[in-house]
Amino acid sequence: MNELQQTAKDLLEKNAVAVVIGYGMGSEPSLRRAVFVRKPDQAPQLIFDESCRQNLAFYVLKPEVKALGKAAVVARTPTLRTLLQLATENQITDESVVALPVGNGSVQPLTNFAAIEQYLANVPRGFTAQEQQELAAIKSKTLADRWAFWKSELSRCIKCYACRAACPMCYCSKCIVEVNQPQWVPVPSDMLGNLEWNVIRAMHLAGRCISCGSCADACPAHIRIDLLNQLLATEAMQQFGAEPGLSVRKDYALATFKPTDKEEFIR
Amino acid sequence: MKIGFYPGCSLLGSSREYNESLKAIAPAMGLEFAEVPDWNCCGATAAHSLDHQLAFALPARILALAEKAGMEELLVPCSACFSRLAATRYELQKNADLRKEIIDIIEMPYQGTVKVSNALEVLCRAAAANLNGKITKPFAHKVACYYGCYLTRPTELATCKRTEDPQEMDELMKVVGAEPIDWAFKVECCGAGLSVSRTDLVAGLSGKIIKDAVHRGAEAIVVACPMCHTNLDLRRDAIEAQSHERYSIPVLYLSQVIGLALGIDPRTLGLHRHHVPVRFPDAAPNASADSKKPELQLSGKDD
Amino acid sequence: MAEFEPKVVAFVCNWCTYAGADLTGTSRMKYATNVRMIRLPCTGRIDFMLLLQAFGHGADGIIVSGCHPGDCHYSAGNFHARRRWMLFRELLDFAGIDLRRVHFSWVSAAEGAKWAELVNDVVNQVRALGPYDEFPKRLNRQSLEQLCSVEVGR
Amino acid sequence: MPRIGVFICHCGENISGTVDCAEVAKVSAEFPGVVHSVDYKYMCSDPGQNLIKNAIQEKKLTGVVVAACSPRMHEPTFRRACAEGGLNPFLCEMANLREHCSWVHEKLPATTEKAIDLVRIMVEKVKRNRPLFSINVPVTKTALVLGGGIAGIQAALDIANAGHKVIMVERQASIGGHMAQLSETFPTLDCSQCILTPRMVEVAQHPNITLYTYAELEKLDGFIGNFRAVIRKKAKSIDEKLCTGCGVCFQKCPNKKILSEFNTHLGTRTAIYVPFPQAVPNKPVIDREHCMYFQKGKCRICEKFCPTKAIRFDQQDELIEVNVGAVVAATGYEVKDTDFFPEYGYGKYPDIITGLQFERLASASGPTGGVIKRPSDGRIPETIAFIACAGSRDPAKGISYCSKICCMYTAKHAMLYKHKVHQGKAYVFYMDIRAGGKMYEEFVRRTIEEDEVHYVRGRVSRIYDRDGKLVVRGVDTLLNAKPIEIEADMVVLATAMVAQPDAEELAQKMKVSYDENKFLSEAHPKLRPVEMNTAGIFVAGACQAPKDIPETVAQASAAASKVAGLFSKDELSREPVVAVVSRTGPPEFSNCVGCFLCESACPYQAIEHEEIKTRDGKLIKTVAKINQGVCQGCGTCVALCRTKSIDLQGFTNEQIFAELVSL
Repeated sequence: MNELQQTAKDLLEKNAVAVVIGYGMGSEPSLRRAVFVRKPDQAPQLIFDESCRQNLAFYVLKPEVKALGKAAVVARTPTLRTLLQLATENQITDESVVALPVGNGSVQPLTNFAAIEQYLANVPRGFTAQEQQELAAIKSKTLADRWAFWKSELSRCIKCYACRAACPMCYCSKCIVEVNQPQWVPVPSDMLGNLEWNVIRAMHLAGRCISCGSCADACPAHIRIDLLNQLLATEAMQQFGAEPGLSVRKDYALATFKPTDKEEFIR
Repeated sequence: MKIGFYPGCSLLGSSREYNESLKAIAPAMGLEFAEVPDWNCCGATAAHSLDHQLAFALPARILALAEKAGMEELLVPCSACFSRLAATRYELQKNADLRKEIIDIIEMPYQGTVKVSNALEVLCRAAAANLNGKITKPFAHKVACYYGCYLTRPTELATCKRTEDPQEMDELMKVVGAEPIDWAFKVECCGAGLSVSRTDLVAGLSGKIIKDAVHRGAEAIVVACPMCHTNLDLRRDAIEAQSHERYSIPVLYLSQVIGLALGIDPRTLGLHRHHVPVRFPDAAPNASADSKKPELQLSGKDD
Repeated sequence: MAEFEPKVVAFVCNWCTYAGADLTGTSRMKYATNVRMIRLPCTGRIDFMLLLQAFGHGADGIIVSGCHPGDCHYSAGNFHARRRWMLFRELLDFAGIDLRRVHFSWVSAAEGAKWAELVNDVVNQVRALGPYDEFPKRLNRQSLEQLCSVEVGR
Repeated sequence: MPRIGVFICHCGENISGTVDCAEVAKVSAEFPGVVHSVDYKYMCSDPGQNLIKNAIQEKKLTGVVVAACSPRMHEPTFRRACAEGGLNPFLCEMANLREHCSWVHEKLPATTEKAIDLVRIMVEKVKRNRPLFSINVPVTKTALVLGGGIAGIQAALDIANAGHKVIMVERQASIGGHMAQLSETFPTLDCSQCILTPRMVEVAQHPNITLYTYAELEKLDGFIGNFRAVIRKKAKSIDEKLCTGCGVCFQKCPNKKILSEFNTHLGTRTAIYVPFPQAVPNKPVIDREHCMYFQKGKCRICEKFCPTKAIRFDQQDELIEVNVGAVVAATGYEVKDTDFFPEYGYGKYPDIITGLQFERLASASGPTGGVIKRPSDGRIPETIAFIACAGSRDPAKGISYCSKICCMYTAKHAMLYKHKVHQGKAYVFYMDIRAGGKMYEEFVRRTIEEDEVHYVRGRVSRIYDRDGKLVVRGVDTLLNAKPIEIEADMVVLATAMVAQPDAEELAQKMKVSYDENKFLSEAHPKLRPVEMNTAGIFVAGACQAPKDIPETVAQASAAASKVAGLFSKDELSREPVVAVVSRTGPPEFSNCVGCFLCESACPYQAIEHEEIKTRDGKLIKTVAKINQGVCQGCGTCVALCRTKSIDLQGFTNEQIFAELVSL
């Protein structure tokens, strides 16, 4: 048994948690899926490798999972940040979730927010060179090319809302797409509706998105919608210093302001 | 620690002893200097009052050369040079348009990655790390630490914390056994670049500084700037003529004081080059006969 | 064919820009007729989605205007709005939406002349850009009327 | 089905001059839902308004659009007409055909087209209007006055004299504030205490005023008319009812060397003390930090000698909860200490003092009995230098504003010094002399001309000691910018007036805004100078910005009259243009997910937490709730809310969508 499995087993044996949410083998060797380990002897189901990309944090909010009791969640860095961001948004309370950090050496359970904050303080952050390049590549296109690019991308959107379902920050019980008085986003999947949906999604996540990439991973049409989030995350960081999910401090960039915010675009 | 080194003109000329003493104490302080290759004039003190672009381009070229040589930090002992280099780095960091303009002029890549440090901060840091137990001859004298202008102004570039009453040099002097006095002229103007053109003004300004130090019982004035040294040391005759008083107080570079405390030979520290004779170390038992000679020499630039 | 006349929608706050536009009127300054104003209490009230809705309903250009920083009737609504606009503009630009069709401005209750200038300038710019056909449209009143007339014609 | 009436106004020829009003009325009649459409010469006239009233009744209108002038002009008129006609006034909207159409366009078909569009937009909006009702909130007719300086005293007395209850909270052991410390006041030189102390006594004796000294505001909740304040009464360690103020205790107290705050550390006091002889209330408190009994466990001398046995060593802080309808913040200011000035020795020279310290030296009741003496050796200074703008107007020191009172009090100080030390020399270094005020300029001229004070226009760069003198080095910019040096025996710095050190904390407690200098911000710099952006909270005196006594008193009276105005009605009525959080049926009960990101965006802190519970009290969820008494209706939260759970009455998302669809 590896350290992760052992830690999970210990937690379950000690009744410190009722369920460990982690990654297990999927239906094909290359696939991974979420597993919910509730008995110590099931701990060997837990695996962690490069293919385990899903952000498991959003299971923590599900009523079905909550009903099981206190949960431990196998957490990559984005998942840890998600937990803190959820905390700032009053969605989870301190010491209600145990995080099992993976991918950076030892799996030492983080039982409260302070521990997660401390852990994250030592983890490198920011976008990788490849991510920055992808963003720059689109930015360097002409206006018409950008429009054409997104038009062709978004025309493939079938409005399945898998992106929403995969996103741990999309926890609203009634999403804006379901608000019909007035109808904010048209129901059918047409270009305007697809554009509006993706603009709304990006704007609603601006300053909150911790860039885990789960939305793009979930998209069956393989649309790079994560780039929209990444753009706004970069802008929010550069313009407002927003780095969501690093502490439980309430500092949502769009609910505050500086009188000196830049405004050269306003005349 | 290996650190970039920009001597500038004065450390090769009028204040050779600053250069010599820094190099002399470097091994004990755990410092190793690498001179910026192909360096040029920093532009002080004329460029920034005459030509805005030139004033930034000259230091920018030095910084670009240091960058190219892979340096992370650059020690600039002369305060005037320090001010020009630090100011350039600051302005180019702040102003992207200016940076572009200057890069076009110097035709070299410039990132602004090299930290510009003055001797006081580097020596303070090195002393804290390396001087422990090495002081063999504590410099047990009352000293007036004279910071001058460039180490404390402008506030954006100041490396000293209490800019009107800095303490860093005082603390360093305590480390080498000296007793810094509390006095009023730590950061007053010495007359600086007017040394040649208006010696009369310099005599007045520097005279006040010396007078206050002497009146409060200082036995030596400690400086970190060639310009200050020139005005307080070399212009002593003019000062005395104007104030109708005679002052025998010597003016030492802080590196020289550290050197003496480390037991380094005064000649190696360039003490014989001063205009005002330096009577340190005073008849200490193991002082060499040699070290007494220099005080008889006047600005001996004979080697 | 007559010259293209753009449709410009202006989202304005009640206390500064709406009042500023009132002053344009009382001063009898003239400007282009192409603008239709949506009056809101504060720029802070302006949901970014309303801008896309305007494009979707046939606007060729948009003006968003409120109180100068520090003048907000609600002390800080415009500061909050400004932050949202900053990100929203970046997103629109990234998505390839022409920012020359979306104009942000501060027009105070005393700036009647500025309002007239702003409207004229935006209308001229948008007129030069031509109709925003690129942007997909909803079925709206006009398209419905067209559809109806076609059916009647049949 | 909606039944909308449209009324097109000609406004004489103001509208009909360029807009074809009849055509607008004709086209409007065809809009879906419009059952009545007419045009008329003057809609705002009585016959015009009657057209509306009659149509409401005859055509059973469910909404009205008046297409006339700006709603900023006549919306109240037409809404009132609708109400008189039996229609909820908020079912009336105006299309602005005059300021936004006829006056700004030429007589062209496009102008009439625009007018038709403007009407259509409003028809679509008004169809989605809901009847709204003014929000009425009861008013608790008690005012809370924070601070017992001249600002608080004036405000409290004015409110109390208008017949309303006042609760005054002062953190020191006595009211009086800084004004009680002053010697004489400019420009009349009347004794500060002589004019102030009668007012202090009046406060203490006023039947409508409850005074809590040695007390601070702990917490403030609620909204205009309905605040709930918690006041912390710090333990005075005496029973105020028993204490007669005889003073035996502080005569006997053995710890006599404590620096007196009232005397700006130039005199001493005992551990059990009254701050000054004329204190109100004139009853001592024990300063526990310096009391030997509290520090070392032994002494109790005051207890032994107290004739009425009023000493209570075991007294605890007491929290009092009060309901008030309005709050007046009059918490005053502080002055920068001399150690703020590195160039003047970081406070190391005892003979460099602040203006406030000079006041104590000059005061007949001060530590020197009104004789100007050097704190260091008690010598009378032969040369004295005053430095105006010490810190003020100096962005490098972080204080870019003018402290406003220094020019005048520096002139007064120099004059007082010359009156007391005739042969002495006084210098005043200044940047500009700002003597705007009744008899102010004349006062300064008198100082310069009759009392021969040397005014030097220039800054002082450094002060240092030389042979027992303070060398003041500066520049005289009027003498060809020559550097000058003065050997002074004493230097008085007119140090900057700054906000109280805990001003920020207080502002946050009251949820009001403050500026970069931590001064409380008024709601509008010109038109609402005594109100704060949180309704029901008013401001008076130097906690808002530096000001002198006359201005402070004027502002305090203004704040008091605002409070009296507020208290003149039993209920407050306000426009129902406020945000609301929607509620839905089970199981969600509300679309709000309780992220509370809107909370910090609200400029008024109107967003509260509401717990939705089952019948047996189990918490289902916590959602946002808008306090309608506090909300001003800006709608910032509405735009921010991701689930659109918040909407703004009068400007709902549905209404605005309808406006856009009708474009």
